Amino acid sequence: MVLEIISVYFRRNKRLIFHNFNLKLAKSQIIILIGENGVGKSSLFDLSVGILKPEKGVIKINEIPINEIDQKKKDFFTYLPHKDSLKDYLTVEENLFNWLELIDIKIRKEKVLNSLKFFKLNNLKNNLIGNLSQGQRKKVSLTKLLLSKCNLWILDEPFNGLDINSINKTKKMICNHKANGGSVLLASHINLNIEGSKRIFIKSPKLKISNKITNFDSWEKIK
Amino acid sequence: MIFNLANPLRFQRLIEKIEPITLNIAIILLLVGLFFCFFGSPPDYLQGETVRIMYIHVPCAWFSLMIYSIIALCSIFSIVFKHTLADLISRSCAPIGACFTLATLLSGSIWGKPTWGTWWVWDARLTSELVLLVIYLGLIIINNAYEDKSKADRYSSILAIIGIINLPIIKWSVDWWSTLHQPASISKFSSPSIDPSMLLPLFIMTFSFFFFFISILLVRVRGEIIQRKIEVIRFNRMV
Amino acid sequence: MGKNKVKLDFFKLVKREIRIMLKNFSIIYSFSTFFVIASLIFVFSVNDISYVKIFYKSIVWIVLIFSIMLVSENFLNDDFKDGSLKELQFLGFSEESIIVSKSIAMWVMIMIPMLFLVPLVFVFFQITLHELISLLINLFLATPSLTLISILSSLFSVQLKRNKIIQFVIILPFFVPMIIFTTSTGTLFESYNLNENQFLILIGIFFITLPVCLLAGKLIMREINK
Amino acid sequence: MNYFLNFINSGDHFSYVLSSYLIVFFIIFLIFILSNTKTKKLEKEFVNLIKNEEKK
Repeated sequence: MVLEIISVYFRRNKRLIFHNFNLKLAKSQIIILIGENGVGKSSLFDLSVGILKPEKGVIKINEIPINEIDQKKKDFFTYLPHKDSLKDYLTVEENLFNWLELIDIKIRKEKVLNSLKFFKLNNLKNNLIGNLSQGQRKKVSLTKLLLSKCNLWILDEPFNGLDINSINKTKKMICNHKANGGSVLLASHINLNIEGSKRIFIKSPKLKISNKITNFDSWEKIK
Repeated sequence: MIFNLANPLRFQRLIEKIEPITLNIAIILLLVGLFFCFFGSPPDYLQGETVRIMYIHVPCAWFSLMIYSIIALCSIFSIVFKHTLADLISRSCAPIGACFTLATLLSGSIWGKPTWGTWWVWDARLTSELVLLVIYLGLIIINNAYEDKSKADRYSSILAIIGIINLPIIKWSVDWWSTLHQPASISKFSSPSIDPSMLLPLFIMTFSFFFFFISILLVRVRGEIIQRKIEVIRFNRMV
Repeated sequence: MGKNKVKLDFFKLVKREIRIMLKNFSIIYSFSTFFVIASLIFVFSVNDISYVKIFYKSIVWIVLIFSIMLVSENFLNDDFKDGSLKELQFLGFSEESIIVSKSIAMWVMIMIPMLFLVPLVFVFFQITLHELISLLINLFLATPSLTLISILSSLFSVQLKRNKIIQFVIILPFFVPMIIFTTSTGTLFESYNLNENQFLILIGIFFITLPVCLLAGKLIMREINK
Repeated sequence: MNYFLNFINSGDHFSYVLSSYLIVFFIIFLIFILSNTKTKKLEKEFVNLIKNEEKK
């Protein structure tokens, strides 16, 4: 199993988000999480990446619990969160090289330029990120996937703001990654389909606060 | 035992029993103490009649430190064990502590006018006490700044832990820097350098202030618990 | 092996911070301009230059503190807004190394313009060369703790949507000891002759603030994403 | 009683001592009353909420 989420219990802002949540992502598998806004998709990603800690339950990546990976996290997964962490006052190229240095990958410049061609960004490589449109920014951050060597991709709303042509390209990229033995976990609030993928619909648990409050820290009762 | 009391509802029931008792004790002690302050104690041979300010100034100063240490302890507790009651207590302690610190500063400055000749001196103890007041204000501000209550509690407890540095500075500033402020007279319990007839009103006033503090704290904690209950009900309605 | 990796990570972070900071040159520019203008305002408001000569240290330090606070707010907010603070965390960099690298970058960013600005102070305030050197050493020793504290203060307020002034209110009391010992005007603690061991005290303050800021910063950084 | 008479006749000192006592007690009673009113208000709100719940 590449990613395993076992009976996770998690609350955010006093709201129960996951109750006994399980998910298994095998090698060369694509899982699409579909749910309404605020159902906890981003929280799930933050949990599986180790930024948030669940109150109960275990999260394992490559059979290793996430809190034991610590320093080597960058070798295990590539995570593209909702905020793209691109600096406005740096050019496209500089942003990518900064990122590559952070994750310890040394690649020749030509290869980076080549990968920029995938989304036809090579004309924009010396533009500042702040001058790009929302869709172009998204494309730049998706280009990171082409450069990464990790097996596991975790993508938060990768198709937001993209045109149809680029969506198809991205889908193709994800399928290629799957064919090469990689696994992808991605979230979407619209019902989309990628061939050969498994779709999971998440709903927030129906909960009501128990009338007899004993401690304010544990006040939910599951219906 | 602490974890037994930690249940806020059980604590609330306890509060409702204790609260009137503490208030009554505080008022009785206050009256007795005031009698001793004005009728039962002689003027000091150095400071004259102004020594009577000491009977309220010193307890206020002690409590300004004690309340801060309570906040700091609760903060450590809430960070380590994530405890609701500790958050409630430290949240409701902060304004009381600020009031005691303000009372200390004002009464001290009134005492300073006839004794030192000025309202204010920039010596180590006064400065650090003023810093304590500012830290209290910071805690109150943080508690009210965040919309999310649990986040505010976490941040204010972190700030309280940083502020612990100030406590030893206040306590021993008179020993480290030989300043204008007199050193503690009652530090050594075996032979305090103070006359018993003056010690008696001081202690009575201290206990009276202590019970006052407890009763105010209990009222505030009760209010906080009720507020959380209201939040629960509102939340329930939303779902 | 593991330790070596941590060290490498740390230098990588510092390099990244400094590279980003050098690209964002407008911060340095506005910082130095603010410094010059604010100290000029002091000079104009005093009128008699002989007073400025006495209070030059206080003026420099007060202006410096406010300019540092203005810069630090900028420094972390950008990172929080575009998500790179979160990125650094999930890539496995420890919270301590993030804070220290940020404050080192900020320190460099302050010290480089300071080297050019302090001679300006020398000309404006008409101080002696000896005083100038002692002021420089003073700045050199005290700014690390200043940057650490101001990074901490901006961590406190990074999530506030309104009312950013809180950051200044809650953290200014912690600048009090720093100001007392850096300026050491001699009126506060008369019985102590601070000029001799003033530098030692500044170093001591740094070694107190470092662990406290790291601990508190770690706690806050863990809280930010919740 | 002697002490008290002396104290009243001490002129300047009398006003200093009295004003400091008044200020300190004023501050403490202020926080006491403020907390009480706040709690009472919350209690009223709570009772109202409970009543509304029962109506439903």
